[in-house]
Amino acid sequence: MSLEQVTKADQPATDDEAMLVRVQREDFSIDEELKRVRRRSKRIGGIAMFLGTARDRSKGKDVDGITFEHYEGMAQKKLREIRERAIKDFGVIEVLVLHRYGEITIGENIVLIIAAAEHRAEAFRACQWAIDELKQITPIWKLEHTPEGEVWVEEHP
Amino acid sequence: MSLEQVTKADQPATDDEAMLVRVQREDFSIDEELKRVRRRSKRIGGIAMFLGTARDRSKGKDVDGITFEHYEGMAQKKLREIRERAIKDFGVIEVLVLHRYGEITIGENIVLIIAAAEHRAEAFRACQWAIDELKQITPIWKLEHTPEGEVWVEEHP
Amino acid sequence: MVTIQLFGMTKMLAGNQGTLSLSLHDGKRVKDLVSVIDAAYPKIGELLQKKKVLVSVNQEIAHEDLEVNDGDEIALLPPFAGGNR
Amino acid sequence: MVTIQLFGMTKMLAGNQGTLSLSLHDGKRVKDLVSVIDAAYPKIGELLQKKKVLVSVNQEIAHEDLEVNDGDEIALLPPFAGGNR
Repeated sequence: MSLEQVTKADQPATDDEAMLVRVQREDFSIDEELKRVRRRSKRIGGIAMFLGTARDRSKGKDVDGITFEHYEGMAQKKLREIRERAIKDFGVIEVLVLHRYGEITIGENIVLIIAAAEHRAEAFRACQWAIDELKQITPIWKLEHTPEGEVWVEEHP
Repeated sequence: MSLEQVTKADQPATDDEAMLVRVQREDFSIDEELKRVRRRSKRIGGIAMFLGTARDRSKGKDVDGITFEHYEGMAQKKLREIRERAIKDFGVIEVLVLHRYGEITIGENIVLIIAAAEHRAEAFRACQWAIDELKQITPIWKLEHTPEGEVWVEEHP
Repeated sequence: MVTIQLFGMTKMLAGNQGTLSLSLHDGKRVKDLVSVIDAAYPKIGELLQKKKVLVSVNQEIAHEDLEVNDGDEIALLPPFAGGNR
Repeated sequence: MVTIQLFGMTKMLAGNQGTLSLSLHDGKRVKDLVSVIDAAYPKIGELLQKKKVLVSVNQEIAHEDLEVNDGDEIALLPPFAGGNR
């Protein structure tokens, strides 16, 4: 653990910022995550969100469940980079990036992006960029459980 | 009230569909609205959402609060049209459109669009189209309360 | 006699009345309605001429040549402003 | 001696080991590491040659010419699959 992280953990004032990028096993509430984002500014007028959920089919096959594995440390680092670049490059006020790991039941939440801006156009652009980028650069892997067995999914062959 | 509406109110099975398009005074929970959408299909994998909230500034002026007025009947009709066209034209699984009326405090929710699809690209397209279209065709008016007085806002001069 | 629902700034321009009741003598089209409103409320009339305020008949935006019938639901619609941009 | 973290299909291909411990004798670059892995686990080696599996050093994707030092955090990264499309 770096000195920066120790300092952050000791300062409740910056707790909110650390909570805006997370990789966690537990499910999350969109209302609770929205609260974290919204209390950062009263200037927010447009919030675009993406929620990825576990579908019961993938490329024509039935799927019974999914297990996500992540590279602890690097995954968080990449998600922090995505949040910072989205804020800087798209002129939005705040961005939250949250991904679950472990076993996910069909229908459950997997990933959440919240991009909050003054106006909706930049919120949508930042949100869409963030989820596209997340899928490109974040070391998270997906094992699909199907009636024929388990398959590590290659979304980017 | 048309026969169709009477029939719908008498059939709890279709209650969910009626709840997917609403104009209401009360605030709403995004988690609760997501539940309504998600229980419509297990094939949902990507959900794009737009939440419009009351900003404390508009075109350089301070805003203390907003009052929304709507044309009861026509507003709901236009929102139903938006939901149906979004589903038909963008190939998404389900769409929810919800708008508040009455007095809105700064920071509060105003409008929510949820577009749920198998994949995220069509969810984003449907969501963005729906909020753009809502602003074009829905008879809802906004009175901004500013330190200098109240102003009916013309977003589309 | 037709009843016209007012909203937003048109309600304000009509002295905060929620509805207008008007008699149509010289024609039954939307444009005739606009003439009658223009005579009684010239500020609303000006917005109607400029198409900043639109007329709806039975919850659809109406062309100026549309005929208005008894029992039609008529409203004046100022520029919409749903949610925030 | 370097320790390499494995994930997803590379862990599976190494017999479900979470880490590999390897000695680097003939050079200290990423490409030398890849050669040693290729000798021990040819299926992983093939994916590394095809760039389907990437090497990260200190949590960044590493070029094959990068030098590996004691204490570096090394991992093999199969194709990512975050969330659903």
